[in-house]
Amino acid sequence: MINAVPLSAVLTIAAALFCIGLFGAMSRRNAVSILMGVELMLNSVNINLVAFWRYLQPDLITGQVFAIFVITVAAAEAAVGLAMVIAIYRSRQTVYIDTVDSMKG
Amino acid sequence: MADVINHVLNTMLGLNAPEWLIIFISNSIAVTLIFAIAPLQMLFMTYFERRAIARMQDRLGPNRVGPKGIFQPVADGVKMFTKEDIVPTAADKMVHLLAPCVVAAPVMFMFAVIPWGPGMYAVDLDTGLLFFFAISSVSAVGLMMAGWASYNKFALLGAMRAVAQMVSYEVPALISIAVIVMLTNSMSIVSIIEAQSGLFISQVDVAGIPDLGLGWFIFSPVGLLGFICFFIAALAEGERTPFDIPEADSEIVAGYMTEYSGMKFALFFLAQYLLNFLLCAITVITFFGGWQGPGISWLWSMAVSEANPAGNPIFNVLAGILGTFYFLAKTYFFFFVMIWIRGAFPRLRVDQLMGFGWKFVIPLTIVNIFSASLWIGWIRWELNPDLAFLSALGEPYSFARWGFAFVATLVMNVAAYTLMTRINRSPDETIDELVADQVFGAVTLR
Amino acid sequence: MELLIQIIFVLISTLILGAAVMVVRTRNVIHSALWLIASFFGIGALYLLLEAEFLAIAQVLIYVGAISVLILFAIMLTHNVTSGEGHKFYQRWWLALLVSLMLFAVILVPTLVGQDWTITARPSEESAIAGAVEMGTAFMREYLLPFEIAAVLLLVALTGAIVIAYEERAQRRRILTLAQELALRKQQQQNHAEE
Amino acid sequence: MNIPIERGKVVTVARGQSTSVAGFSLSKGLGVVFRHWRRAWFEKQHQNVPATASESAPNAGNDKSKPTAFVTLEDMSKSYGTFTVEYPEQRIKLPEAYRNMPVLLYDDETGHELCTSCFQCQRICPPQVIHMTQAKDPASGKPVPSVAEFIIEYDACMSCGFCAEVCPFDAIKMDHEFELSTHDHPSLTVYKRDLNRPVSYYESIAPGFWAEARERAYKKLATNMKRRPGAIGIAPHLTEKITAAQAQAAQAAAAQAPAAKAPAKKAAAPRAADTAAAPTDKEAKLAAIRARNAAQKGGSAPAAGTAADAPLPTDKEAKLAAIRARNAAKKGGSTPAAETSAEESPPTDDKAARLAAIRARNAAKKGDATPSEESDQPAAETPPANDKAARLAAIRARNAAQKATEAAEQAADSATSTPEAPASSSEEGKPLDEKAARLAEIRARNAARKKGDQE
Repeated sequence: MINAVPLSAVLTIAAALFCIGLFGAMSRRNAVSILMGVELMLNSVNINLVAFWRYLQPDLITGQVFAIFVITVAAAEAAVGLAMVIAIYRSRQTVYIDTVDSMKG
Repeated sequence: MADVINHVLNTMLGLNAPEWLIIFISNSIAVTLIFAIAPLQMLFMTYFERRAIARMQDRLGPNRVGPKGIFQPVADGVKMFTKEDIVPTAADKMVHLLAPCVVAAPVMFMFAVIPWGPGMYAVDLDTGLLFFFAISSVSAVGLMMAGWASYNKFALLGAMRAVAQMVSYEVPALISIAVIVMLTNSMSIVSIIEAQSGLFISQVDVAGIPDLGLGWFIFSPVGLLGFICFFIAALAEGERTPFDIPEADSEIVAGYMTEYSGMKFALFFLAQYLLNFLLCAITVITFFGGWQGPGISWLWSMAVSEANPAGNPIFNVLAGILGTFYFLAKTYFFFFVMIWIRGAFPRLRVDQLMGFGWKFVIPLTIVNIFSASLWIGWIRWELNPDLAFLSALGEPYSFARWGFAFVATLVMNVAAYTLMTRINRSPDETIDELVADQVFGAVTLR
Repeated sequence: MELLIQIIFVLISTLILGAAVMVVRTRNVIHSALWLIASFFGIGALYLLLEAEFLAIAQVLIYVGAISVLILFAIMLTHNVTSGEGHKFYQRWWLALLVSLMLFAVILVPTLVGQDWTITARPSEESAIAGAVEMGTAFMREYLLPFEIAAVLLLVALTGAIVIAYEERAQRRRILTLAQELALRKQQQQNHAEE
Repeated sequence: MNIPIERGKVVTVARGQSTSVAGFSLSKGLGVVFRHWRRAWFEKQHQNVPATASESAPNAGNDKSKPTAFVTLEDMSKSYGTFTVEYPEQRIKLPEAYRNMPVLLYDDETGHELCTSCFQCQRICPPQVIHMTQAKDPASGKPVPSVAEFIIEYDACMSCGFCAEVCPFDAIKMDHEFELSTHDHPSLTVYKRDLNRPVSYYESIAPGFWAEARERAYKKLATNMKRRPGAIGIAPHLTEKITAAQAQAAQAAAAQAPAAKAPAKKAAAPRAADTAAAPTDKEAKLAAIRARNAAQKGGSAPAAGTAADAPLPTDKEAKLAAIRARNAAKKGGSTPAAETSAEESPPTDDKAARLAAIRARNAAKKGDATPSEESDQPAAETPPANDKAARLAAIRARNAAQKATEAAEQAADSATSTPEAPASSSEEGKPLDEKAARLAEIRARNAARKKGDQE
């Protein structure tokens, strides 16, 4: 895989994914869609980590270990985020973030 | 599989085929075999289930189509093909079409990892077991898609219940399998089976034990408790009674399958039966030694393999046949146990199901992991010199250590089981109140 | 062989990027969630291509098996059918597009392509660390502390999520057994009689 | 162990187990199911109905041809083995009270249908699917206690069994035949020819019921057979056979000329006696029966009803006719009820005319003497019209007399028409005026009674 595909190709893929995730997170009004955008960003980070491990440091397992940590953090974040979304929905009957702007209640 | 093809092409026929051609041929043969065997298994399983459950209820079961009703599944299949495929107008067409595929495809993936006999496996991933459960969780997404796309609130409710049940019972399944991975130090299914050779005493190489292929993990208390928890989780994962709430006819019409008919319904049916088969297969592989059995190791010693390339391929075939026989016999015995349980037990309510899962099975598996770690510790670790007094236990991997570990873990597991049953009684009811408690109408059965 | 790998790589990257674009663009939230699952699959395939086998399977197990189901549950619990009102995007969504494009084209690509990475040749077949065994030992040795912190993080996150999302039912409907019911009714009659 | 459970009362049943360890009762349940599974392969819960006592061998359960019945145990929880009855090959013996579709019965020996078309079943039938017409005596046109055509719409019949319960003559019974599906719908409207079943068949499927109903059915049949001229009451498919047999019997009776009196007397003997004296071979038995019928018919058959004997070629016919005429006259004089005499034996032509004339005169007299009797006429008529009613009655009486004379000429030619011929138009014409006369007479009598009540 190393001599077939240059590292920069894999990194550009990850960067593109990151930007798409960023756009998704910034442009959507629905809270769950924002969370999806964040998930995409985290995944692109993971691709970078694995690519660096594979191309630069195949001997050290650090790359994969950190990828696993990123996955756990992403899972925890998704759980808490969605719990908050549901709590907001239950109190405000809406999922659109721009309407949820007052600190009261 | 690849070495057999290599042997046949190169040594036998003498044409030196390139490496990639051999791999291509062996893999294509494996894939076609899987795609041929899986539906056949499903057909036979439906027939087997209907006959067995019929006999349990004092009736005959299908015996009209073909001799003894053998062609009944074929008739069902033809019926499924010819039935009109109705799609609700308000349904989400694309997702409605994709859902059965997303449910059925992972089941086919899981077959790739199942070894049918010694050397008879499609691919030997060194994380085979984890792959098996990872792919099985994908079908939960398919269920959700089916429930949502049918635009029918019963289907949605059924789908949510099914997914909640599958996800929440995956936890005990994975933890009880983790015990086996701890015992065999590897997640590759082939090595798990190979670790279960020998006679009744696993993980301890005591001289003089003939390799009868009976060193199954079930014979250790850790394996026993793991088996009980895993089989309960498998019942829930495969939506068998007493956990078949998602498509229980009485409650939610047909669960997520309500709006499907014809071929798509058949796909759901296929996926469900094959998942049951695979869960029985994994139970057999991890706790009952897959294709291990008396006579296999003797045949395999004379067959062609990396260890002795000069072997005679006939023995490959013979060992394969015997191995497959053992594997299928054990798997169908467990499928019979599933049917047996379906014939005997009533269905659990959703809250009972979840409570049972989280409050009974998962704590047991955690205790089981603890006792497994003790088991490994006692048997394998060299002793720290200053703990001299423990040297009485003998050398690592010795029989004395195995005995001690066996007794200790047995006591621990049994204590955990009784503790769990006692804890799970609702706290405010003593035994007598439980007696006064009406379970079935006006009569208290104690 | 290289050509084959390149073709596969191109296929997988189109799957990933295409699905990601669809996640952002589709109107229907459910469809965007399903496209997200497709892109997770693509990423899993990419890990396999990069020979990180355990990570690929973990990705499939965790992301596709658990997190996407969680997202689907969240969408269905909050998806009121009258969600049609209001546009899916901010009015000034093109500004966000501009920012992300700028980020991608101006900053990231030049740095990545310009860099001459010192690719180390693959040392030897057997030392290629891909399996779970090395990762397990790494977790227990060098990275024990982050491992424990991650565990604590997960615990905190899950209990937090439960506390937030737990709907305090005012009067939980307990399933009374017949004896309890009879006792309850007798009691009610008594205090009724006392009044 | 059956536990008496009153409503709302709590009963605890101790099963003798001390502790209730979870998992233990689960395995007990599995044990029960496994025992059922194991024994279901070998045992059956039903056995063949032993046709004869000797045959009640235990392994009779698997002989597919004979009907099968369930083995009922005292404690059903002890019953093991499959209870499936593989329907087309194995069949359960239907209980006696099983009822599917009504059928008509006819006596095997005499071929006479038990049904006297009393219309009870037609009235009671909830879905109104039974339709029948009463048979007419071809000679006198009078109704005969036998059914001409009997139709049941099997597709609408709900097998409720009301007709069988209400029938005073046990003529219609519920059958056990349930494989009645057909392709063409019209065939479900079943006519008498297909409805008829011999009594022996009904006796085979419902012996108990027939044993109770046997006596009164045959007694009534005997009286009805006497009132059926010629071969009217005989089941259609047996008619030729029976009539041919009667012809032979008549010849045999004639051959033993001196014993003419004996058969008549024997005929009067109660039916039960005939079966006892049955000669050995069937042919001889049939001949004896036919002789008895002929004699019996001869006795009761009115002069007009000699159609049955028409085919007699020899002078015997005249002698027999004479005997019959004498009996008819004797019978005609002695019968008390006005209707039966008129109906049963229209005496020689002049008598009918004379009677009709007397009646006409009374009606006329009644008509003008009592103006008040018009009150029972429909309210529309006013009192001054009473003479009109009288005149009407007179006109009718005259017509009746005239008709009676015509009837006399026709009596001769109607003798040649064969008995089976459906009621020819001439017959309908005749009974009309006779009915008018009777009507007038009835009105007259009512009026008289009413006047009596008023004083």
